[in-house]
Amino acid sequence: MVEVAPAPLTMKDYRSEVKPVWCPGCGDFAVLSATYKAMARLGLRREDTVVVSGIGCSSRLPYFVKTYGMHTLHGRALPVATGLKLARPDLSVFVFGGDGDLFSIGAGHTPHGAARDIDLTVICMDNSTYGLTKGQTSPTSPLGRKTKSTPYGAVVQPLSPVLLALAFGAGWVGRAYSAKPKQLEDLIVEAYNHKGFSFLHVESPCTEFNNTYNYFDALVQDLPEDHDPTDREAAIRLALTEEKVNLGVFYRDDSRQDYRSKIDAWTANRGQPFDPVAYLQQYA
Amino acid sequence: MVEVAPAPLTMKDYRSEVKPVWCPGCGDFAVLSATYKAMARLGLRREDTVVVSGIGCSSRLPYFVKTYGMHTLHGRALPVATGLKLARPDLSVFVFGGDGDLFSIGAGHTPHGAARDIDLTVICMDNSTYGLTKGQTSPTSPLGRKTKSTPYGAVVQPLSPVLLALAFGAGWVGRAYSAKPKQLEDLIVEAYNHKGFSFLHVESPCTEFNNTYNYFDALVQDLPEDHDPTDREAAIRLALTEEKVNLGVFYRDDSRQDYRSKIDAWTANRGQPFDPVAYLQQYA
Amino acid sequence: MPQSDLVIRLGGEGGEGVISASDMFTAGAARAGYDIFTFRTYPAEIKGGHAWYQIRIGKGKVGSLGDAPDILVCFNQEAYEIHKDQLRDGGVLVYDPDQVKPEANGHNHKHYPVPMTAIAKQQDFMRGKNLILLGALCQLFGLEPAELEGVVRSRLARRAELLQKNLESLQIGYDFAKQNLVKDDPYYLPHIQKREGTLVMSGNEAIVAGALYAGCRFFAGYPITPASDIMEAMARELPKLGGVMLQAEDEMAAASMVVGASYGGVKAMTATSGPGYTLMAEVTGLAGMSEIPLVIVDAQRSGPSTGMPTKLEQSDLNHALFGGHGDFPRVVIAPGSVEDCFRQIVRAFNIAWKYQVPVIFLSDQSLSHRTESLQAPDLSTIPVYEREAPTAEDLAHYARYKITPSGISPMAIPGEKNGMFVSAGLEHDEYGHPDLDADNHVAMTLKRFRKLDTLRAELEQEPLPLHGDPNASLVVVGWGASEGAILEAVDRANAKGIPTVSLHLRVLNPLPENQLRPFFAGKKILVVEHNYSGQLARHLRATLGIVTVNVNKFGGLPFTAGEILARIEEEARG
Amino acid sequence: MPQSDLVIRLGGEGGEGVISASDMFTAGAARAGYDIFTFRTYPAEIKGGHAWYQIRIGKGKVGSLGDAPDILVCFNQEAYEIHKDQLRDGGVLVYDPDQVKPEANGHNHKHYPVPMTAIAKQQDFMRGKNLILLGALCQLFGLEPAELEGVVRSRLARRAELLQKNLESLQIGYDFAKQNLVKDDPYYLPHIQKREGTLVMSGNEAIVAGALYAGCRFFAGYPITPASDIMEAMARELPKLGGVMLQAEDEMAAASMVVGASYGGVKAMTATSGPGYTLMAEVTGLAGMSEIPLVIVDAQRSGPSTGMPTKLEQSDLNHALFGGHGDFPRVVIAPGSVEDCFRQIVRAFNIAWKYQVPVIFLSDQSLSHRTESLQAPDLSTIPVYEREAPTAEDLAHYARYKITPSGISPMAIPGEKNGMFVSAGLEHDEYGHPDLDADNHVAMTLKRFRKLDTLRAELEQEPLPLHGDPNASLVVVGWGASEGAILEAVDRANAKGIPTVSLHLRVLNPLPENQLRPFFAGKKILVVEHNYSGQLARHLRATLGIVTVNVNKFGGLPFTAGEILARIEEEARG
Ligand SMILES: Cc1ncc(C[n+]2csc(CCOP(=O)(O)OP(=O)(O)O)c2C)c(N)n1
Ligand SMILES: Cc1ncc(C[n+]2csc(CCOP(=O)(O)OP(=O)(O)O)c2C)c(N)n1
Ligand code: SF4
Ligand code: SF4
Ligand SMILES: [Mg+2]
Ligand SMILES: [Mg+2]
Repeated sequence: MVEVAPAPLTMKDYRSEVKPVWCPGCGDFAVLSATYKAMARLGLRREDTVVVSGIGCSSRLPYFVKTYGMHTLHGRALPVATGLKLARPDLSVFVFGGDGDLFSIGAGHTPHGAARDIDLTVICMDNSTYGLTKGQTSPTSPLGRKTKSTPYGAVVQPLSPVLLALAFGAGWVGRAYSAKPKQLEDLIVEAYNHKGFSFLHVESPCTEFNNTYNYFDALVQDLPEDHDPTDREAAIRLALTEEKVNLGVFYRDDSRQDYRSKIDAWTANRGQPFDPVAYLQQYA
Repeated sequence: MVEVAPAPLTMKDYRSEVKPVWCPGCGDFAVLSATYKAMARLGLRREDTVVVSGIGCSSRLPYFVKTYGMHTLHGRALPVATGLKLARPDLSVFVFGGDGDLFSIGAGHTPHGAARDIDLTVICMDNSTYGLTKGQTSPTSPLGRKTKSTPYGAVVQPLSPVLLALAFGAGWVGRAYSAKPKQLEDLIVEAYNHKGFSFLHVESPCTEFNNTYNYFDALVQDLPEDHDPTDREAAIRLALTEEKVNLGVFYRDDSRQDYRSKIDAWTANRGQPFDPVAYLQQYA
Repeated sequence: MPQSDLVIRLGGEGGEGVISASDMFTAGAARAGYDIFTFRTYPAEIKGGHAWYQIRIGKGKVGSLGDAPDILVCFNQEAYEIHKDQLRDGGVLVYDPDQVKPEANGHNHKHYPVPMTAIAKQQDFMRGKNLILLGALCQLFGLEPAELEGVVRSRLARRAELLQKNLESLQIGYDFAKQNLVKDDPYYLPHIQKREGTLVMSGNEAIVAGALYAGCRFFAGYPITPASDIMEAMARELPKLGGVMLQAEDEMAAASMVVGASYGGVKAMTATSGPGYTLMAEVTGLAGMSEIPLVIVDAQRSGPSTGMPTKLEQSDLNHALFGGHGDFPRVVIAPGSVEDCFRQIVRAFNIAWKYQVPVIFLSDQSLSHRTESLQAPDLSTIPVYEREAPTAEDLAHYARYKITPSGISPMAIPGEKNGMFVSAGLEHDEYGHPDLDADNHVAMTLKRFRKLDTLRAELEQEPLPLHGDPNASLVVVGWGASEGAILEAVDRANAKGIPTVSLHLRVLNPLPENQLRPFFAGKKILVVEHNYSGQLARHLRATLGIVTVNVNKFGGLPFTAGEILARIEEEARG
Repeated sequence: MPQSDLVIRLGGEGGEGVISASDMFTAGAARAGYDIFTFRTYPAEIKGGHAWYQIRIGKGKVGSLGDAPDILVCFNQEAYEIHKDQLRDGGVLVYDPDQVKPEANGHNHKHYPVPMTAIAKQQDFMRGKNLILLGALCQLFGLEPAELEGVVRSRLARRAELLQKNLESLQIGYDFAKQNLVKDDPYYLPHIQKREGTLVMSGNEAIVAGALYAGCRFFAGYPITPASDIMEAMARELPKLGGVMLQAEDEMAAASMVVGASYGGVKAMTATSGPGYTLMAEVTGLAGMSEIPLVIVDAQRSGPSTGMPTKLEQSDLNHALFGGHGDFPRVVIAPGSVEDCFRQIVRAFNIAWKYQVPVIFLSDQSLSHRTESLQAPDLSTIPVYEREAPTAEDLAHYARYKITPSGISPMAIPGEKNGMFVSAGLEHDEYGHPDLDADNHVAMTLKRFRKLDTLRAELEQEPLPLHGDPNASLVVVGWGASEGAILEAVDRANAKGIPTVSLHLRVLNPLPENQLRPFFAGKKILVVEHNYSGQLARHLRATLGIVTVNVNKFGGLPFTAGEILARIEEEARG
């Protein structure tokens, strides 16, 4: 019998039968669509791909993708994905989360996810608000912003996801914008291709509670041509001082060993079968 | 009747009747003693001072100080102290925690504590291990270190508390070393005097499970003379690139408004009494 | 028989005006002096999806959402399909004929088409659609349009042009109905007289009002449906009172902050729903162990896990009673109505501060957002307690965790010169010093639990909250939001000659066992709950050794009085 | 009567050799072929503070730590003060005369001074102090010094010089006792024959062995007393087997990682103690809702809050049964002994994987670290289950959450081409798609709980774990670590003519109700627990409607058989 190579998958093949529930114009549509395209470009096998998310508008994304998926708990997508990827290194694992999910309730996991350097592609869909709970401030909301939870204006300085990811030691850090879908798609591809923990920050406006398209349209720019993405110090300096919103690859360290490579190097004889009788004999 | 001014308190007055339970030589003794001295120098009124901690060897500290104190939960000292200081701005509130307490289980609170900029003095007693649970790796343990939980060597890159505090936006960041008690004391005084969130990282060796005195003795140095502690970028660069262990004030922003100043500015008429009848009338 | 109340249900696409039209109609009816009771349910979707709203408008207290609706208002075909079978026999259907094609029906439904979309288009003011509908409803069912006008005016006070257009649309709808629809049904609002002192509030609003009254001056929270608007109201109100509201990074932080504030002597609370409340269990244990007052509102929603965030369920009682490792005392309180939200949250603060224990306040999704009309509470009947502060004698050699007969130890707060102590989550002696001795742990455990005994003795003094025939041998036990439906069912059962009494518990732990044991003796005990497993029933069985008949509903919608009545009748027969 | 066993207690300053001397003596006795059972308790302090260790050495199974010690070994005066009143009448005191000044006593205690410090000083080898003591103990009570020599040799195999000095000290101690102490007491180890196949293990070690046998290849944890060494052993063992152990940043992360691994089809677990387990409640709910196998070991310690980290308590059952919001199915298992740790953890994995539910394994501080001798389990009697994988037919139109009569839906894992689905913590339909419809929630809730019914039916097939006189009308119900003490008390009661039977439950939820109801009928039911509130008793009362007599001990120390016997006698009289 002759094996016929299957036709390559197209973006449509990654679309699930569940219709997205987002509001018209929501930035998350662009992230979803870029994800379909990136997956097709990467030629990911759908059954070997898992999309993990927490809870939030953005975290509804797995339902709309025709791969395996997990819609977990608010803030816990990263540790769930960590366990999955460590147990099943053969899988491609994506993590999608909101700014609240990854930097508020999940803020304790993000530094460790980055420091561990497990081969995950993490995409933070940042709308600087809590979309699903209808518009409170989030860790990335600007000073002074009036919301339902800050009727007199926000008094807490925003956290910068890109700066934090860099400080935590992530090996690949980039930023995209929902209104620049092609670049977004390219960056998802690049983030995925990085071996180890990659963190893509996406400015993804919430049309319902924090419509920032105009704001970002005026502020985004590509990273300076002369930025050397292998220079962590430069990347951090950029993230620290930016007045404009830079898009592109802030940092990339292709030389590092990810977690898996390190643990595989420990013991040559990994993967012996368990011999219970011999094991118990140590207690004899 | 003539009011006689009370004699100023001395370091002994801050010592409680509970005897420290740490192992001989533990770095935490130095932190405790520097705290007594700093409190005496600052002339803190004991009844207006609260020392809050989480759980760990280091977090036993409040029991040994003759002020108010709270020994809370592993990782939650910072939010507890936040609530206390916001409710009682008249109090002096200190937070003591281990590297595990503040950067592992409490890692989600530290960025928000810093970003909020509430007037707390946070002291991280870092021994790069979990002392109380007898020597597992902690978030600051170096790569390759063999511990009970990493018998083949640690594969996770350590987090840098100083770098992180800076990235989170803390307004005062410094580092001390238990074996340099005078500088430690001075830095506690300075951290306290900063209005807003101040973060002092103390290298405080665990003689029982991770005796690093020799290691640090060889590596510590004062921050370069020409370091400008008001330059956040420079502070971050230093924290990022240090091969030696720099001691002193990394960063200090005296110009900022802390959380309290900001919220006090919101409404001129804060502090009206509650009129329940009038309040309910809005629903009539 | 003249109607003493009307039940109107409105259904359509979420975000398309169903909720706001319903809100306005409710407000208009309340202004006119009617008693009202509402229920709303949202879709799972962020935007869109099916939403519906039920309003019961009556004369004299209406405590539940009624049985089958008398009037069904459909914004679209989906709403019609979903609700048509629930409309009562002989009921009225109001609909937009461009959106809804009703079938011929076998239920004698009366059909009134109101082409709201078409008329709005004709007026070139699409946003007037809802007002057209409301105008028509006023005409059809006898609500003075002036009342709705008042509502529109107060909502759009600052937008003159929009206001004018809205008022015109209202009038057009009214006129349309007058000229084109032939009223041929018995449904009219009853005649009433305007009353003074009536408030219209939601459960969440009543919780905020009560907490502020009880002295709450610090709030930390994290957004979650259906509790978020408690936090949002606190954000607005507390600063005016010199207090602070802080949105925390998560629920563990929120509860921890409350513990910090409370240790500082400031009354404080947090509010959340199931997923957040689960995360607060460790902090609750700390409060129990270190005897720091803690008030947590859990506005329950349908679980487990993320579950059904916008749906009603009462399935967090188990966690409230038993969540968290180790044995520690805690108090659980559940309000029965919007007014009760006010009273019980004050009680929650009183108990938390008097007994220095965590108090869990179990509200639920239907109470959170339903509105009820109520008489302004007589505040002179609602006392506010403070902590027991140490006396000079206590302070001479202050022991924070002094072992006392009541279990309560006087609580010093920072600033008190001779009261210094370290609050401890570790086991400790009377002075708060670490102490892991067996006898000490036993003594301290007994001391902590003795507080519940002292409280129980206090609660035994209160009469049991009974309704109906106190001598009946059939008792309906309930908790939380279903009170109105249960009371109505009990009244109807008694009217039908089935002697029935209800017991609607507020304090679910500790229970007034000395009263309950004799009360329950010899009775058939129905326990009505919105959950699968019968959590209160289990608690009662374990505590009192009784046998219960469990009446459970757990699809996410509230009991109607009729459903409960049916079970009463069944049990009375059986 | 010749002693069939000896109970030795050693007490002194933590970190000063009490624990290590005791460990070596235990190991020597086990090598000699004795059955052993140990209990240890640590101080609260990080270093120092009082620690003690009890060893029971016998011929034939010893399942508890015995009543009063026959022999008390005191390293310092504090130890003497704390323990002297517990030494049995006529018992033996061994002590360092430079540290301890015993009083004249009225209990006929025999005193043997062993100047271990002085002799060690004389030898100029202070580290030999313990060995001197051990040598003396061998001589006094008849343990072959060759056995201890073997222990020393294996521990110091790689440090020749130290080994030599240690062996010398052992001999010196032996000789000292022989020459200077006049044996004048009846306490001798019984004569025995060496047996084959005996293992000496702690509970934590047995859990690790069992988990690996069950197929566990992923572990994530966070350090906490007394569970940390499970994690540490996994860190050593899993990499060899191609598995992974990860120290997480906290317990929420650890449990989440296990859920992730488990979704990936790899058997996985975590282990913690009360404070950490409390933090895992939300993840447990997720596992319940999204039907992902989850095994959590909770090595209970004394609570609440930080409580007494080094002390025994069984007070997390409530949280295991009821922690977390919402109604979801979960299974709770508690092992009764070290050997049972092995068997029951395998069962925990089997149930988690067969039923796709969270399984909580409630061990406790005493089981974690006590050592017992046991026969190597016959592995052919311990099956290992796997998940039910979808068939080709299932995969033709795969429904992950298919509603089935058993409640179990075949579980696909990534890599399976036609099995793609999204696991959901949100309520969902059979395909895993979000669905907040009332009927769907009802159907899904019933489906999820049906799994417990199916499991219950399976468990009903197992005979009840009874011991003693099956016709007795007095039953002692217990769970967890107290099994040995209960069995011994039951044997002694029956020997005394009080017909008694024990029921030591392993699976605490669901309960085999059909067997338990008739079994309990007409019996007096004592429920023996290490907690204040009687958590198992409450569970039994609520589930079965029985009346219980609660026997509780909660100071942090284990029941002795004598204490339980006393309560049996009291109840038999009463
Ligand atoms: C433990 C817990 N707390 C709170 C919530 C309620 N909640 C759901 S999503 C969300 C935040 C949403 O913000 P973000 O993560 O930024 O996602 P977005 O909706 O903006 O995409 C919150 C607070 C929850 N589901 N679980
Ligand atoms: C929720 C919870 N998890 C785990 C523990 C156990 N525990 C106590 S202290 C500690 C870590 C100690 O490390 P660190 O914070 O660095 O303090 P140190 O003892 O090193 O000073 C742990 C894991 C606990 N008490 N509570
Ligand atoms: S609320 Fe905001 S984030 Fe959520 S779907 Fe709507 S636009 Fe998007
Ligand atoms: S274990 Fe380490 S950190 Fe803890 S008291 Fe001892 S030396 Fe200090
Ligand atoms: Mg967001
Ligand atoms: Mg540490």
